Amino acid sequence: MSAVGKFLRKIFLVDILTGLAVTLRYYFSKKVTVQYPEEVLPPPERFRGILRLYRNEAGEPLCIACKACQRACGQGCFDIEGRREEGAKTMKPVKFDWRLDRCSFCGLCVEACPTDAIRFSREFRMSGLGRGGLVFGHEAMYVEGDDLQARLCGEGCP
Amino acid sequence: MAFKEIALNMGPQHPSTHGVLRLKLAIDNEVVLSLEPVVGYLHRGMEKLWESLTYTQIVPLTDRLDYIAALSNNLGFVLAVEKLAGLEVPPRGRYIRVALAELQRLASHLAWVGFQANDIGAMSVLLYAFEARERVLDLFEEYIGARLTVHGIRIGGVPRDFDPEFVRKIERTLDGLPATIRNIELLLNENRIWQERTRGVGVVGAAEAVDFGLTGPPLRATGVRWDIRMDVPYSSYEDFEFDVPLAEHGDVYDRYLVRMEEMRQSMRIVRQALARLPGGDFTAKVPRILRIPPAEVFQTIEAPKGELGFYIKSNGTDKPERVKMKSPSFINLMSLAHMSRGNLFSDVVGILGSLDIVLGEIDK
Amino acid sequence: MSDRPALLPGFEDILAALEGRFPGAVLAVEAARGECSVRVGPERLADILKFLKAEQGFAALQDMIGLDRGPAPPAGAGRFAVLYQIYRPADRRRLRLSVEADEANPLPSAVATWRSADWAEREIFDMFGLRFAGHPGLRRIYLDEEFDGHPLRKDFPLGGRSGGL
Amino acid sequence: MMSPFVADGLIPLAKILAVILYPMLMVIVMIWLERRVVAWIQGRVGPNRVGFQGILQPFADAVKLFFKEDIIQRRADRFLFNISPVLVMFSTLLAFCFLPLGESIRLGNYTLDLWVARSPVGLLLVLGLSSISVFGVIFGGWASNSKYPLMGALRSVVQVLSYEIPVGMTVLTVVFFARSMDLVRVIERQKEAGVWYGFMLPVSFLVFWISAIAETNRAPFDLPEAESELVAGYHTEYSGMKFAFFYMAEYAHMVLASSLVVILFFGGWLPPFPNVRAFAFLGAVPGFVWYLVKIMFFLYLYVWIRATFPRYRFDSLIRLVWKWLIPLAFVNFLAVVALRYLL
Repeated sequence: MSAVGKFLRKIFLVDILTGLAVTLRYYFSKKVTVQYPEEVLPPPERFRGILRLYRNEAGEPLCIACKACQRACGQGCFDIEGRREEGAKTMKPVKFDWRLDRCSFCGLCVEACPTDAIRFSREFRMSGLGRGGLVFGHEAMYVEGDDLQARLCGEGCP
Repeated sequence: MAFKEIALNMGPQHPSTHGVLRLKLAIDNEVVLSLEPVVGYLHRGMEKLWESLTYTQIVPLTDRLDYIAALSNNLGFVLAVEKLAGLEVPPRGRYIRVALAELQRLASHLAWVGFQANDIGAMSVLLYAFEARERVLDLFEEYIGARLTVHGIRIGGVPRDFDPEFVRKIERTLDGLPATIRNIELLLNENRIWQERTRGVGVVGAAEAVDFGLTGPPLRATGVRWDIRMDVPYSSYEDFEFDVPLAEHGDVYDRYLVRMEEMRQSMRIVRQALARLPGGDFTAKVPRILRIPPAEVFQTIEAPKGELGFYIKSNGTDKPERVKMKSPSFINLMSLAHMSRGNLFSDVVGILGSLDIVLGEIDK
Repeated sequence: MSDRPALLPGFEDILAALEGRFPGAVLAVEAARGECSVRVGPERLADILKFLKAEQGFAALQDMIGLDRGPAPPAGAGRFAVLYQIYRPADRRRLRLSVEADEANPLPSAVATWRSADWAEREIFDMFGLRFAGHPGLRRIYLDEEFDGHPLRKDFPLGGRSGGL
Repeated sequence: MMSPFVADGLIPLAKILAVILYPMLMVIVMIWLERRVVAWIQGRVGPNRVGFQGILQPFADAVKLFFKEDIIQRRADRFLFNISPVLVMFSTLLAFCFLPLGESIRLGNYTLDLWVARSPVGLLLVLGLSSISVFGVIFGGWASNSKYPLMGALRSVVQVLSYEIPVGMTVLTVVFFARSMDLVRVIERQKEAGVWYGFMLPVSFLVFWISAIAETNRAPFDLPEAESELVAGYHTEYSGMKFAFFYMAEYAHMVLASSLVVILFFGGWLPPFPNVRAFAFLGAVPGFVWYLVKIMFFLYLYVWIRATFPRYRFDSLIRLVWKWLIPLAFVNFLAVVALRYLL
């Protein structure tokens, strides 16, 4: 653009006014933020939240204590021991510890599990009041939703 | 009267060092005499850790290098492992990877323009850029379940397929982005204050840039036409048409122009990748225990920050004997001292921002 | 001369030029997966690097990599090695130069040839303890000055040492 | 009818209280306004939890700051460190005494005029007082005995002093037209002239407004407290109520500058379109309301500009004033003088 054009634009503050026009448009536009505790954006279906153990339709635990997840995990989050009762086809986990504080939610354990026993839940409220609360025992792996949050926080939460 | 310049410490806790970096500055009434970056505050010993993990277990750790562009780190490492093991990724997997990598570049540049504008004072641009970036991260969250530490590219291909509905969702998101980028450009490009703060600041010549080993947008801003996607195409980049934005002065303003144009090119590539998505499966068969015979390889990709490279030496077991990551930010940061000598103290903030460094990648 | 496996186009002339200028410098050549790695002795390393940059057009040093083959290296190879990844923009050729190294006699620094070698060499010193003669300011880059030991050595415990810094 | 005790005792006392409460009230409104407007411009909602739509947020901030630990640097110069917030606050509040907030109201035989003091050199006093606050900034930065506040203070000195020259010059053109330095007189002259000076002297208004922004250290000239460079500028080392003083003083200074612009260029309490018969009914609304409406517009403009523009660099800021604003103000002054005598 010619030098005169540039000078005129400079004198009549064209760049200043276009800038103000943009911010004015945003001033009247719809706001993008939500009021978090009241409105919660539901995480998508494949969301990688807290790991949970699941049961089949009949209600028995799917986990056969094969330690595939323990081997797959690079951070050493799992500590599993299984025992085979006599007459049972598969082993059952006697001890199943999962350390939430070491987990980086990479998903290698979920992919390694042959029976889809361990899967990501869509729970993202993971804060707790002490490190103890962040290590999950076997039955704690089945706790879901709000009571999971209550367990994590101990008595401190609303 | 004895002349004594102010020795100033900028960082490691400082609002505009983008992570834990300390700059030892010698200033003579706001003019920078000398500057020495001090790094290592975020050193986690990744390379040592990698030597005790299997190849599959290393991939999620690469998310944490350049945590603004996790997918690019995944892609870089995974391509090196596949080249080492001679694995062939099916075309559909390669196209999905290109789409993911370019979306990640878009998100990384959006984060960059937000930080850069905020460092120079335009605080609203930060919010506009991050709102646009959130839309791209929502795509990653829908695709694989995580926004930042995505772990969305695996050895042999990609973890999940692009179903048609998701492809339409990506296209809808891409339709909305140009408007936001246009707004940012309206606020900054012609603005006299922005030009005053960025034109002729932190200048570096083409020859110096090559000698300093600069790569990525800071190098292309000096007019040097290097882009690994064009020069040494990987993951079928040769199938896509896109042009490499260049500038000529090599100052902060030109790096801004180059990155803004790169965003548009990335969107163009993603659309082409989605339009011509080949059929077939999206990942190769990879043995559960991946053992790689002794060999070494050096593979680089065009990450948002510059040329990201991985050198891997295997010893026949399932764990690498040595992995070395070539970090673009590490090398770009080296030239900060040269670029900021003679500029003013408040320019150092602008120049540091224009290099788009990430400390996770520098300190490893 | 050592065996010359089938090479990719573009490397023969470089090797021939190198051989011509520094007879006997090239100890071994290894080409695989589209890459070429040349082993050279440390004696005339500085001139070789200058020659490659000035006359052979290797304008950029992409990366320098330190290697530790462990306290008991396999036969025929020393413990430490330093690799130079260099890049020639003219025909987009990448070459890897590997040099045997050890703590006793430091390698000539490449900072005079490529300025990007500055921090790369500091990192190798920090992680492996290999010194570089002629480096403007060779000191640790990540760890603190008083930290003793070099973490990336094979005999350095993964979990680190208790106590100390 | 009005006993002297009330006329000379209670009412002045009430006015003094009003002069202290008025800026405080405006500061609270400003804190809320700034956080909400900047939030809305950036596509977010802003504080809306404490009280209705976040009205009580400023009080929450004040209470928080009140209970925050008040840290003084070990080797800080204690006296200067403590005196500077007071200096900044005091000089700004004092300047509010001379601002006429509305026309005089007749109560029986007693005229209640909405200003504390009226002096023939009211304008000079206000300008003088508002530049005393620079000392607070300098002592604050110097006494904190740390590098960032020192640099913030040095920048602030040069910036405020060089921007007082264009302010002085443009104010001269107004005084030249109004033939008096008494603020009330200036408004009355504008009423008689029927046209506000902002429209008769557009260049003066523009230069005055830009310099006013620079003088109150507000974006895009907020270099002394540039977060991204100097962490928080001259009040980095302050905390608790001392920081609150600096924070409130900045807003009070903004209200003062807006009031000056409104009084000098947009006819204080005069209703808009004074000489248009059709809009005569606007006169029914009391002057004070018009004064507030105009001030709120300029305060909104402050926040709008802060949310939009990047920050000037120090040398470009100084170049702007010495190469552009001062010559422009000077030429404008000559033009006004020439025009005044030739017509």
